[in-house]
Parts: sequence; structure tokens; C-alpha cells
Amino acid sequence: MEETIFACQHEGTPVELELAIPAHLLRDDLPLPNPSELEVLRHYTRLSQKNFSIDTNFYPLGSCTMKYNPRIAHEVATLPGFSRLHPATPAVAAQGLLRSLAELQGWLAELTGMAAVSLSPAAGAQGELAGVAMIRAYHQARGDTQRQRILIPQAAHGTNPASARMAGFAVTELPNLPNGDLDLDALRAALGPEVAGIMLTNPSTLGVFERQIQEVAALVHGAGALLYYDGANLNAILGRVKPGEMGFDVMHLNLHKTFATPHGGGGPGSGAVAAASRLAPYLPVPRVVGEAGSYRWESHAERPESIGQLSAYAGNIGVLLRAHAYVRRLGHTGLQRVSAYAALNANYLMHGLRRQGYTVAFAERRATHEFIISVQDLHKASAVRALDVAKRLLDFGIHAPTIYFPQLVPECLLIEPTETESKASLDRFLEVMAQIRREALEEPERLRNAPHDLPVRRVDETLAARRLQVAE
Amino acid sequence: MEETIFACQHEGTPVELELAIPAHLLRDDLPLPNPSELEVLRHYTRLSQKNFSIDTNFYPLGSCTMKYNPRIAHEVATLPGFSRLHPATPAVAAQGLLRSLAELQGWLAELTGMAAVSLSPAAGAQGELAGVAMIRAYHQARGDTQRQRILIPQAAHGTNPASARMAGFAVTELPNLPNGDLDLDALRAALGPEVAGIMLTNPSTLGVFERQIQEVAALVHGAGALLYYDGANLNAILGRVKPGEMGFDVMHLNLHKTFATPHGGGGPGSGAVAAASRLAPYLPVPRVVGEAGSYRWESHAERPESIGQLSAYAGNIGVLLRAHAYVRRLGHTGLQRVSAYAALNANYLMHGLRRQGYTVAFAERRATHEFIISVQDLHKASAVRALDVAKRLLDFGIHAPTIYFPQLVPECLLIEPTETESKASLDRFLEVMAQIRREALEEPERLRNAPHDLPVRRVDETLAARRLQVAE
Amino acid sequence: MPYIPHDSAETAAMLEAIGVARLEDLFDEIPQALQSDVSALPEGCGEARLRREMEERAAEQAPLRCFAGAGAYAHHIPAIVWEIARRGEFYSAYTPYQAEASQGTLQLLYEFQSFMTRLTGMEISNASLYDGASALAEACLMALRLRPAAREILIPEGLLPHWRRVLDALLPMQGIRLRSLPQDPQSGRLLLPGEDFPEAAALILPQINRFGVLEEVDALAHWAESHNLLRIAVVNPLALALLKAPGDWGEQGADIVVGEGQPLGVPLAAGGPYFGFLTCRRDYVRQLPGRLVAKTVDAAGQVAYCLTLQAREQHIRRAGATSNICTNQGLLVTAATIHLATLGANGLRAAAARAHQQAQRLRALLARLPGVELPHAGPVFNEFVLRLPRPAPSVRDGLLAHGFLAGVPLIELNPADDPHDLLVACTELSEDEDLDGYASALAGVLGEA
Amino acid sequence: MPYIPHDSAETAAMLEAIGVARLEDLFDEIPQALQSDVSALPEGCGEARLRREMEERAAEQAPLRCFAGAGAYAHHIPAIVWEIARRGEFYSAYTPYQAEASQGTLQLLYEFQSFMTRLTGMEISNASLYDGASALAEACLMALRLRPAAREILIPEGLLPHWRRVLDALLPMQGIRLRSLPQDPQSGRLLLPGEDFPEAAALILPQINRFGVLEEVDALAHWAESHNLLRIAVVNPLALALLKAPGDWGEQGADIVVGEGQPLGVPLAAGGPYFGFLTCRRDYVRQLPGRLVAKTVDAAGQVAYCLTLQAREQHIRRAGATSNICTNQGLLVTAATIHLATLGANGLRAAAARAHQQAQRLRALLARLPGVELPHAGPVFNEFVLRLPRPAPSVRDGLLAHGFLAGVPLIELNPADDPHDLLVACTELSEDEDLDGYASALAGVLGEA
Ligand SMILES: Cc1ncc(COP(=O)(O)O)c(C=O)c1O
Ligand SMILES: Cc1ncc(COP(=O)(O)O)c(C=O)c1O
Repeated sequence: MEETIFACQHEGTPVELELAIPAHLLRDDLPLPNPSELEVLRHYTRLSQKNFSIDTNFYPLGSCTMKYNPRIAHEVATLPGFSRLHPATPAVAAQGLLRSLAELQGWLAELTGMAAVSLSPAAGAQGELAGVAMIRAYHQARGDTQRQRILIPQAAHGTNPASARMAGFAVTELPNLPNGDLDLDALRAALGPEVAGIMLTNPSTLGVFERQIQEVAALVHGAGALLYYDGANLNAILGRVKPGEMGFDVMHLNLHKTFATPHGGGGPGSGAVAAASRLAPYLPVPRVVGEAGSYRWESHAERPESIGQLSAYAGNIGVLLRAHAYVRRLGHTGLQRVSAYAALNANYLMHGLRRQGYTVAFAERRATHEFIISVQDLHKASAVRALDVAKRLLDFGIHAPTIYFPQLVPECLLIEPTETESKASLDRFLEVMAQIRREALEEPERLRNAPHDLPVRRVDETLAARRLQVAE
Repeated sequence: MEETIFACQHEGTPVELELAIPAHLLRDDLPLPNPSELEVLRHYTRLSQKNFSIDTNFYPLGSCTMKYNPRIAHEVATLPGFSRLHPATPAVAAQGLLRSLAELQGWLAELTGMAAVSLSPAAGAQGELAGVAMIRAYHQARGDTQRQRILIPQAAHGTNPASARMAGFAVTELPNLPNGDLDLDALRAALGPEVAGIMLTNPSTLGVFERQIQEVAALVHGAGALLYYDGANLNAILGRVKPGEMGFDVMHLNLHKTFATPHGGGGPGSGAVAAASRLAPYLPVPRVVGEAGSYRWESHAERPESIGQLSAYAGNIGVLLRAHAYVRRLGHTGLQRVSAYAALNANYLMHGLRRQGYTVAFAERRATHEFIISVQDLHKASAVRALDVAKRLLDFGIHAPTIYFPQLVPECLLIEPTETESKASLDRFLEVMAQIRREALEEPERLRNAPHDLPVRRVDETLAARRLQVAE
Repeated sequence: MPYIPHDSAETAAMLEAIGVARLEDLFDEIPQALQSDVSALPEGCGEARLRREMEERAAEQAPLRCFAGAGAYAHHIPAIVWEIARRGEFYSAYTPYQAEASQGTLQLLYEFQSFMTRLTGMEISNASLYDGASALAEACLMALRLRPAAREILIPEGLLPHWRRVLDALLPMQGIRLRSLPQDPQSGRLLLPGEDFPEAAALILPQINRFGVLEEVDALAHWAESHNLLRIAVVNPLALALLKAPGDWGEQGADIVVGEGQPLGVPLAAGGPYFGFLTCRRDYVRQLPGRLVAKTVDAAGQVAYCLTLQAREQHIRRAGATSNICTNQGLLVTAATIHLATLGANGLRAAAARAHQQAQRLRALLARLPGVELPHAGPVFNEFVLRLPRPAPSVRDGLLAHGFLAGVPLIELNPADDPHDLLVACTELSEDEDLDGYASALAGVLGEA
Repeated sequence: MPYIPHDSAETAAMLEAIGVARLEDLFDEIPQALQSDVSALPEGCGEARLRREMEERAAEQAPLRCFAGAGAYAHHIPAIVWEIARRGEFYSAYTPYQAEASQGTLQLLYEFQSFMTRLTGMEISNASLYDGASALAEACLMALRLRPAAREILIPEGLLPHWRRVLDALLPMQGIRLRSLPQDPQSGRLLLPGEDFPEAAALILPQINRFGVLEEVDALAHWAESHNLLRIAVVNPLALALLKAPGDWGEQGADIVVGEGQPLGVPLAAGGPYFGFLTCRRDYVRQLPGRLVAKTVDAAGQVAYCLTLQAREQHIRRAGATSNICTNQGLLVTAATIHLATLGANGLRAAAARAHQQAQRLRALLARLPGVELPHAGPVFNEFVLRLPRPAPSVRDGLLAHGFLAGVPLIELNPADDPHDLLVACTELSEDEDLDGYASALAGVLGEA
């Protein structure tokens, strides 16, 4: 069969064009293929089969919350009455949609302990950008214009500093203590009149709950700065702990993680932002406002203090509808179960791996929904790296955990099983990890040459960057 | 992962039952598994990936017309307005459906050159049964009760004799001439007052057009018998030759072949029957009757001469809607192109294989939509069988052609590419067949041990029948 | 050219390779007189146009809440069922004749067989027949092959009339006689026959019967056993989540079990495609119609699956086959298997119990309306007969405007039935608000007259 | 428990392995004061109930024929597009960081990049940004990284106002100034600026502009070239099937091209998820925001694909990344790639031409109505402004009852615009009967007043 769709070079039936457009504005040729429908279907169906995915593989990718994406959510979100709505449809003709979004805003506010929610950010990073922009707007509205710096733990996700920079801030990174908690002395030292805020996630990216969070909040607020909460790890505490009650002022949620909307090979996501009341006026536009029977998008004029509009329309509606369906289906009991079983699965794996001899990063702590192991011992013993362990896992049909993140822990793997995996699936992972450990010590080449049984062998990423062949 | 769904033995949440049913009518336990939704999804998604299918493979399975199944047909057939209709919905509330079925009846009548159509048979074999039952009813209505025998060419599909027997007929098989045409002398000899009819397909299962069909029809009709047309091969002559004009009295269509509805791993099909006017009264019930704006199912009382009802409802409506969509989409020009390109692809492959040294069964004849090769020469040279060639093809991602059918030609493969395959796909098949021929002569073990690269190696069918483990 | 990939250069190259000038030349063996055209058919249209036309037709009728049953039921189908079943690898595969290239379908069918044997309490299940009614006809033929001397099948009047008509069409052609056994009009149940039937091969035992009433299957099976008749059970597969499995009926259990598979994840679709299932004792496997999948090993000794006992089938045995069936209802079985797995034991029991409870509730609600009666005293599962003060078809039609398909008038199934009787079914989709809505709409419609 | 497989025995065994008694103990590191509950949220419901509720909401509004555009268009999406894109292996995969386990997504993205570079006439394409407007903001940031001394971006008033607002939100935070360039009210086209802009990095060139009018892109690009400004083209990807590729604008072509991908197989979905695309010159690749896939080889020398130049991205470069984007719009790109392949060159040209022709036809039809005017003289693609005798919002609202979404009132995009102006778009789905229906419904609504 054709290896690429560009090999399907039938002429097809050329089209007669009658255009009322001046010729000099037109193009001469369109160098695209003309495959038949079957060729397209076959090509992309076969490509799809080369992927790992939740639907086919255990996918314990730390920080990414690769849980089951309920298909009923897809079904209801793509009902023609929603999927064919033009974004400029007037509110009278979109009440069913607006009501659902209004409900979702309310539910997210309740879950986060925040005063108000805007659903518009397209992903976590855009939510972060919105949040730090709101912090900027807050200080500026108070005339406190010197606050140009954001504090961020070293272990934080890369989007945190990148978002802070996009909002025009300078970034200072903070260290963590050996027990995984934040170094409060370093925090105290860093706080000052030029600090606008701090971006944290809790549980942190180290897979542990920041126990001093109330102290941290007091310190930060005391210094006139605000707390941003990166909601990517919300699965760990869903329905149990509310960021608003921990002292955070503004946050985003990753609906495509915690609320089980699909990752789609890279996206789309939704990074809804939630804010305490003093930051609510700055939320990005538009939000849904109104009550039963007459919902509408609020106008720009109504929200003069808003940081504005982050994308052309109101956000990733299709993703929001899936998240809405998820909350409606699970209800408060079901949502609380999510964090319970996410924690159960993570702690079970952490204990299992420790028993096998793996080094757990914060072994004396509870795992949250994820935890870190380090294979530095294997690296010393036989030059096997975390990367090799990851690639070898693929041979067993298990997707690799996140590796080399957080960068603090050498040769680390960040493992997040999620609540939707069964005990049987976890037990198989433990078996496979035991075998990989044996192999690492006895036949390290097997790992270094892995994967062996995938559509391709190990991919040469260096050559890729050197050649840079990025289009046909 | 779990190898079978029966391994997912969670207890699940047991249900409290309050039933107004006497206890002695109830069961005690229900020995079924309770998998999670993700376990189900993962298990069956992975199973699906073990299949060859049109969507993933060239599938030149002779007599089966494995062509592309347009997805738009699936989409329209499963619109909730159709898929949620209860079969007992009164006609006033099902006009959109009934109109479509009425159109399809008319289109099929036009395409077959027949007077009337009943859409109810669930597959080709049920259509055949309907057709021979109609022949029986016709003779009986004329008091001609001695006609208890049906003639069928030896090369005919197995359902033909099996259906004749289900309608209570005895069967006599007729030989073919070396050129693929029917042996008219044998036909003459077989005809007589106890013969009710003959079942033919044209092009025949030998992949050639029966050129003497008009003579055959004259002979059969002259003997007071009727002609049944097995429409499974209609793809070869679609929109060009009408069975009704060849002299056939009644026939079925395989909508799941010619009209591109999916085979679904074994079904469903639709074996709509079409009849010339003298047989129309006997068509199975129900049919759609009426005109614009008021269609309805005809009542049983209106059709006293009908052979009756073959299944509980009106047939495989979902399949019929797909066939309707196919005809509507292609129109008469598109349908005629189907047979042209089906013939082009088959003749191209036939010539290509002959050039490689393969023995073509009727080399001096035109291929129709399919043709036969025999590998008896390879069998003699290196004990390689048609089965081995078939299994080796699988290693190249090509589904095996039909083998050992028709049984007349030793070590045969019946090859039907269909019109939806591209020249590139045919050329690759030719390349692979050339390689297989080389292998057959040079390293026959490669073929005899094939397949090598599938989810399983060659399957032990003998053991299967001996052990007969058919449920868990 | 829709669905045909060839461009003109490719077509020309291929014609040249074949050695003909034009596409039409490929048909030069066909007598000229037979070549005609089909320009009376419409011209084709684009996919967008087709979608639009069919969406318009599908939307002509506003959706109805469905209380019709009589063999086909409006059950909930979880979203994943067709999400998986529609995958191209299932949807567009052929019958799994090439086992190595069809392990997906084969293992799934094996699991289907396992589900059905467990559900029915039998040892062997085939991989589907066209529908429940034709499966029953096949079961009768099977019984007569098992009892070659017999000529008759005993058929309770409680069998659905449209199923009975299928038997009437298919069995007499082979010289088989159908003897009807009467129901008791009070209880709605089959009367234990007093006579003997020396020529009969089997008794058909529909549990639930066509009035929705549950039969005393043990007593009936006993009677059949003592008269040396085979027992052919006809069951609703979802009801079997609660009801005694036919394998446990009487002393010896049923011999053959058939049913309509539609309640297991198959859309109503105005009557099809559905699927029939058939399970039986292991001894009878060589008389089984339809396909059968077995677990075996491959050349490397690994577990593998394949079709088995194909010598029963038409493609091998031709006129001597156990049935003429070839194409069956594979895709529906695919959906049903996924459906069974998705609901699981607990989900099936919950759905069945809920359908039953809502039927009980609705029956009580409706029976309170003036002039409305319940003609049958026997216990019901999810369906019951309502005797209306007016002819059922017109009442049913009147309820359409209120958004309800109120049921199936018995007279539309069987002209001899009481024209006032309406067969009403609930499923787990019948919510309380629907029952109340139905009751008040019915009160309104009855009040109008 | 929806979506959680554990039964109580499994839960107990796992708790024991961990060494805690109850699930709650797993949260014992969390200060008690912080533990709260969320019982204010509703109770959960079954899948059937959820489906029912949402179907009801989705059906509250009868379908409207869509003539609204302004950046999002009601195009036909062939059935296979989402049939494939929804496959679990695409739908439920993560970003393809593990190349060996993601060759499907990676090759598809590589093909997407190939489609987009060919369509736009550029050398490099990323693998998507959030939407067209935010992609334009990224393009501006990129331009400023390429011209570190500059502080300004030149923005024609012809840019869609809602896109402009996104720039207003995102760029000033980094100290960037936005300079507006006026349009000619007669032609609806951008006026060639007379002045110099020494602090500007780039000129944004929207082809088509927000009045639906086609700009003289060559002349404008020339002007920018001669003023040493980078050219950022903003295009409708479907229109590029006909219109000159930005890579060919002026002498040197555009430097960066962005656009909204929605017209390529993405459902309208009330505004998202859509995707933004961004292509550029090869020289600028290290300033590219977002993901990039390259073709390479595996350890056995076979073709393979992987993400490349990740050092531009936040997960490596953190605060120094070219953008903060992480999750992008992968699934929409999946659909768009399949859509582009399915339509092919000919299908894209046919769809674009048809949209254009129907817009021409509708424009002529509507301009005949009394009091209706066409304010702009410039050529259009598939969208045009209609000046109505009454305020556009009320006319639009009046047409809803006739089943038409008549367009987008300009005043709803930009309060400073003429309240009588309505932006009307056609696509290949606008059939003749729809145009006629629109015209007569509009005549009716205008007549009413
Ligand atoms: C901890 C953390 N923060 C932020 C993000 C960014 O979210 P997104 O990818 O939706 O932009 C992620 C996602 O990868 C994350 O894991
Ligand atoms: C020539 C021929 N006749 C009849 C049939 C029977 O059709 P069906 O499988 O739909 O019952 C087939 C299908 O396999 C066939 O190929």
C-alpha cells in the first residue's frame, strides 16, 4: 500500500471554475493529491493502528492523567444541535448549550471553592496565561505596578514559567526540600514588593501533597502577592480539597485531564479558569450569564476590567460539553471516588515497585495520584537510563511513564495510573517492571535496544533535528 | 491484559431486586463477568485490530464483492429518526422511511428488469429460498404439482442447492463445458415435467458470462420450468444487463455485495427478491405500497398468494437504507461505472497473472468481475496448494482470494478485486503474487508454513473440530 | 467518480495492458441484444445532498416515547457498543473463513457463544441466524432432523403471531405440520394439553408469551418430557438476566433455545437488522444450523480460534447442509457481545429489573383509568395487555400526537384478537415522568371520544 | 461505580498491600481543615438519563440554515473524516512524545504539515495552535523575536474585530504596540499607507478581510517589503484552493502565514474546538511556536517520524520557550488532515468555487430587494456585507423563525460599525433553494416593518 497519502497521485476529475475573482489574485496550481475515499480510509485507519492509546494500552503517563474518556461524553457533545451551532448564533437560539455551560461554570466553582469561572481558555497553558494576566491586572488596578516577578518551584511544569513570561513577568525558581515540600526559607527570601505572585500546584509535580500550603498562602498574601494554582493535578484531590480553601486566588483546571475529555494525540484541551472574588472581575471574556430560560454570553462592555479575549470565540465548547457530561454522570459521589481510587492505584503501584527494589523518590510520603521512581541505581549498575526503561515498557504494550520530569530527580519516571485502571492491569505492570529490572541488571542491551516489537525500532531524534525534513 | 472478557471477574455492584415474579420462575445466579467500560473498550478494540478488513486490506475474495462500504451510507442509515423507529410504528409516523424503501423497490426493479420487488429477505440465501418457494407456489397455483426438482450447475454456490432443499425440492446438478458455458445437452436431458426450475447466476461462478443464456431460457421455459437468477454476481453487469431481459423469472440481489453495504464479519446482508410479473403475486410479504405522502406496508390480507413472511418484520431495514443511499449517491451513471471498473480491474489482474505464468481457468474468455486461477502446476512441482498461496498472501497484508470454490477447478483461487481498488493496489498484488510464485518453486516451505507475520500462525482446524471447545 | 479511484491515464494504461481499446470492449462477450441501460434511475448526487435529503426524511416524524414491544424493545444502548462495533475492522470484514486474518471476529464470536450458553444454560451456541422467528423455524427443522420419524411441531397460541407466520411460511414446504395449542383466556397462559401427539417432534415453549405473561415453564417442560417431546424454548435474552434459564426447565432442561437478539444492543431500526440466537445440548451440535467458532491452537501451540464443523454448512455439504444460511447477522452479534460485556451481569439484572418494575407501575397506573382493564391474571415481565374501552389502533394513533407510541394493538398482529387489546411494553428507558405522561395522555385521548 | 473497575475485594486487597485500613487514610497527609466536600453538586445519573437530557437540550432549537461566517463556516464534512478521527487510537492518545508508540499520529501530523506548506506556499508548518486568532498573536510574537529592535505591529482595520481583540489581550502585556491601518470605505479594501513605521516589525495582511473583500495582496506585500516589514498573512485555508498562495505574494512572499483551520473538516460547535495553523519560511523555524514533526529513521534505518526541535518548547526551555503552548488541537488537525486528503485538490477547488459562486448568486439576489445595498465594490470570495434598511440584529432575529441564520451583524463584532450591515456567507452547502428561501424570507421580514 501507499506509504504516504501523497503517493495517491490520481488526476481525479478536474473542475471547471467560473470565478468572479480577478485572475491575479488566483493561484495556478494546487499541488495536493486526489486519493479515493477508500485510499484515505485505509491509509489513516492503518496509521491509527500504529498508535498506543488509552483505548488500547495502559498509559501511566505522569502529570497527564490518561484516564478513560467516556464515549457517552463524545456522543452528547457531538449531537447536531450542538455541533452545528455557529458561534454567532444569537443566545435565544442556543439556550440548551448556554444552560449546560452555565451549569458547568457553577459546578467548577463549587469544586474549586472559587467565586467565578471563565470557560474560555483552550488548554492549561492558556488558563495559566489568563491567571497570571489577571494577577497583573489586579496589581495594576491597585496602582501596584512594580510587581513584575512570579515565583515558581523548580519542579513546576514548563508551562508555568513560559506562561508567566508570556504575561510579561520575570520568573524566579524556588527549590524544594528533600521531603518534597517547598523550602519556606527560600520562599521567604524570595518574597518582596516586586513579587506579583507564586504559581503552585498541590499535589506538586513531585507527586506529594504540599502540607505547608496554609503557611505558604499566609506568607505570600502577607507580602502582597497572590497565589496561582495549576490545576493539572486536581485528579488527586477531586471533591476533597478545594484550591480556594487552600488559599489560592486564581487557578486553571485541565478539563482534558481531570474531567476525562480525550487528549486526541495532542489536544484539544480546556483550561477553564476559576478565581476568588477579588480576582473575578479580571476573568477572560466571555462567560455565560443569566438564569433558567435566558442565558447569554456577557458582552465586552459589561466586563471592562477583564483581561480580554484569548481566542476568537468562547473556548473549546465541544470539550466543555464533554466535561459537563462527565460531571453530570458521576455526580458528587462519583467525583469523590475519582480521587480515592486514583490515590489507591498510585499508592498500590508505589508500594509494589518499592518491594521490587525500585527507588521511590519520596518513599516516606503518601503517593497522591502519581509518584516518582528513580532508576539511578540501574544507571550506575549497568548504564541503563530511564529512557531505556521507558522504551522497554513499550514492548509489553504499556505506554512509558513521563521521564526526566520533574527535572529535580535524576533518571526519574513519573507514574500516574489513574483511577480507571483495574487491579489486574496494575499487577501486570508490576510484573513487567520486575522483569525489566531483572533485564536491566542481567541483559542491559535488551533495554538499550528497545523497543523491539513496535512498528519502528528506536527512532533517531538527533538525525531528525539535523535533517529537519518536516514536509513532503 | 486480559485475554478474554471472562477474566474480568469484578463483583461489581450487586443490584437489589424487587420483583413481582414468582420465585420459582427466577434464576439464582448469572455467571457473567462485570468488566469496567474501559476493560470492554480495550479488549474489543484490540480484538478488532487482529482482523483484516476492507478498511485496512485489499480483500480480493471472489464471489464476495468486498468493495468499499461508503461511510455516508452508515451515517444516514443510523440517523435516530430511522434507527429508533419501532417496527410496529404506524405508517403515518414513518413516511420518510417508507418513501425511501419504496424508491429502493422501484430502483431495484429498474436495475433488474423485473416487475416487482420485495425487500424482506435477510440475505442472499433467504432470497433464494423466497425465489424457489415462489416457483413452487407458481406451479402449485397452476395445479402443476409434480414439479419437485430444481436444476443447478455444479459450479453454483452452495446456498443454491441448500435453498432448493429447504423449499422441499430435489436437486439435480448440471455440468459445465470446458469453455465455462453450461452444457446445453445435459440441460436438455435433465429438463422434463418434474423440473420446476433452474437456478443460475450470470456471470457464473466460473467468472465468465454465460453467452447462451437466451437459449437456456428458451429451453427451460419451453419445458414449463422457470429460471431463478442468483444475483450475487450482479456487480459484473450492473446497469448494463438486466436479468429480466435475459429471461429470468425471479431473482435475489445481494445488497451487501453489489450495493456496498458492509459484511460486518459475517453479516447482516439483504437478499431483496425481484420477480417478473407472473411471479410477482408470490413475493414475500411485506412490501411498501403507496404514493407520495402516503406509503404503507401492504397487509397480509392484500397478498393472499404470497409465500408469506420470512422473518418477524420487514427485512434488514438498516441495510436497505444503506443500499438506498448508495444508489442515490451514484445514480445511473455511477452504477454503470461500477461494472465497467469491476471488469477492468479483474481483466487487468487476470492478464497480469497470466503473464507471470499462473494458469488462468478460462484464459480465452473475458474475465467478468472475477476470474479463476489454478495452482495445480505448483502443486505438482512442489506440493504447494492453493491454501498455502492463500495463507502466504496474508503475510503481505492481502486477504486471500476464495479458494477451492468453484469445486470444479482443482487448486483454484477465485479472485475478485472490485472496482474500488486502485491500480497501485492491483500492481502491488501482482508483485506479491510474482514473489509467491518464485517462493513456491524455490522455497515451498515458506508457503506451507505461512502465515508468518499475523497475530497467530496457521490455525489447527482439525484439532478445533476434534476438541470442539465452543464456549467458555 | 465516487468510490472509483482510477484516473483516465490509469484507465488507459490498464486497457492497454489488457489489450482492449475501450471499457465497453470488456463486455464484448455479452450478446448485444442483452445490453441495455438504466437511465430511468435518478442521476447521482454529492454526499452533502444525500445527507441533507435523508436527514430531512428522518426528521419528518418527531421522536416518540416507545411503549411498543411484541418482540422488539427500545432499550438503552451504551455509547461504546456501536463505537466499537462500527470500527472498520469489524464493520468491513467478511465472514472469518481465513482464521489467521480474522482472530478478532473469531474470538468475539467465541465470547458471544460463551455469553449465550451461560445466559440460556445450554452447552452450544451458534454465531447467529437472521432473526428470532427464522431461528425458531431452524430450531423446528433441527428437531425434526433429531426425530426423523416425526412430522409435527406443537405451537402454543402464545407464540407471537408474526413468528407463527414465519413458521407457516417455512415449515410446510418440507411437509411439516404445525399443531396449535390453546391459551387460557383468563390467565393468559398455556393450558396443559390433555391429549397425546404421537407424530410430534417438539413442543415450542415461549417464555414470555405474546400477552407478556410468564408461563409455568417447569410444568410445561415436564409435560413435554413425559410425552417424549423435545423442548424448544423461545426466550427474551434480557429477561434471562432474571428468569430461570431454559437449561434448568423441568427435569432435563430445554433441548434447543432460540430468541430474538435485538434487546442486546441492537437498534430498533424499524425491524432490522436484528439477529436470532440458537443454543442447544452438546449432543445436537452436528444438527446445528449456522456458524460455530471453536478455540484451538496455531502451529506454534498458541491459543487461536476458527470456524468449526463446517461440514454442516452449505458451502461444503450443499443440498445436504443443516441450513441454507450463509451470510448471517455478524455485526449485530458484535454489538450484542460488546453490549453484554458492557452491562455485565449486574447491569443486565438492573436493566431487566427496572424494565419489569416500570411495567408493573405503568400497568397499575393505566388500570386505574375508567374503562381500562387488564384481561390477564398471570405474572408479567416488562409487557402486558391492556383492554381499552375503544379499539386499540385508534387510541394508539391518538397518542402519537402526544409523543407516545403507546403499544402494539393485538389485532394488528393477529386479526382474530380482541380489537380493544393493546400490548404495552416498558424498558429501563421508561422513566417515571414518561409513565405519568402516558397515563395522562391516555386519559385525555379516552376522554375525547 | 462508573468508570472505576475495582470491586470491594480488590479494593481491600490493595489497601492491605499498601498497609492502610481505609481509602480515606490515603489522604492523611492533608490537613484536616482543608478537607471538605462537594455535596452541593448534583448526584450522578446513568448514561441513558444523561443522553436523554442532552438530546433534549440539543433539540431545543430547530436547525437553522447557516449563512453566518466571520471566520467560521458551515462546510460539508465527509462522513469518513470523523469516522476515522474518532477512532480510539487517535482520540485517546496523548501528545506523541514516545515516538515509537505514536507513529500513527506522527505520520499524520507530518502529512498535515505537508498539506499546509503546500496550501500556503511556505516551507515550514507547525502542528497546530489553539485557534486562528491566537495563532496570529503567536505570529506577531514570532515577528518581534525576528526583529528584536521593533516594538510595533501594523494591523489593518480589515482584520476581524474578534481577532483584533485577542491581539489586544495578548500583545500589550509584552510591551508591544498595535498600530491600526484604515480601510477604504468604498472598496472595502486596505488603503496603502503613506507614512513610514520605523518601529514596526510586521504588517498583518488578511486575505480575505472582515468585509469579505479580497485585498490587493501583491501591492500590499510589495509595500511592506519596500518598508522592510515582515509580512504576516492571514488566510482562509479553503479559499487557498483558489487564491494565490501567500508564499507567492509580492516579490518575496509572506514570511509567516496563519489562519483558522475550522473550514477544514471541523464542526462549527459554537466556536470550538477549532485549530490555528502557522506556516513560515525555513529560516524562521527556530522561532516557531508549537510542535513540529520530522521524518527520520529508526535504529534499523527504516523511515520513522518524531517530534523535533523540542528545545523551542516550554517543557525543555521553560521561561525561554517560543510559546507557552503545550496541549494543542491535535484531534482537529487529525480531522483536517483526513478532510484535506478526502477532498483532494479537486474536491477543495470544487468546494471553494461553489461557495464563491453561491455567494455571488445570493449577493445578486439580495441586492435586488428594496432598500438593500452592497456597500463595498471590491471582489469577494464567499462572504459579503449587506447594508439593510433596518438594524441588522433585528433582521437577523426575524429570520430565525424562518429557519435561517442570516449572517453576522457587523455591529455585534465591532460596536463602531454600521448597525445596518450584515455579513453574509455562503458555502458549498448553500443550495439554490436555500438562496431563494433566504431572499424571500428577507423580503418578508423587511416588508413587515
Ligand atoms: C502540571 C501541569 N501543568 C500545566 C500543564 C499544561 O496544560 P496544557 O497542556 O493543557 O496546556 C500540564 C500539562 O501537561 C501539566 O501537567
Ligand atoms: C454466488 C453466490 N450466491 C449466493 C450467495 C449467498 O448469499 P448470502 O451469503 O447473502 O446468503 C453468495 C454469497 O456468499 C454467493 O457468492
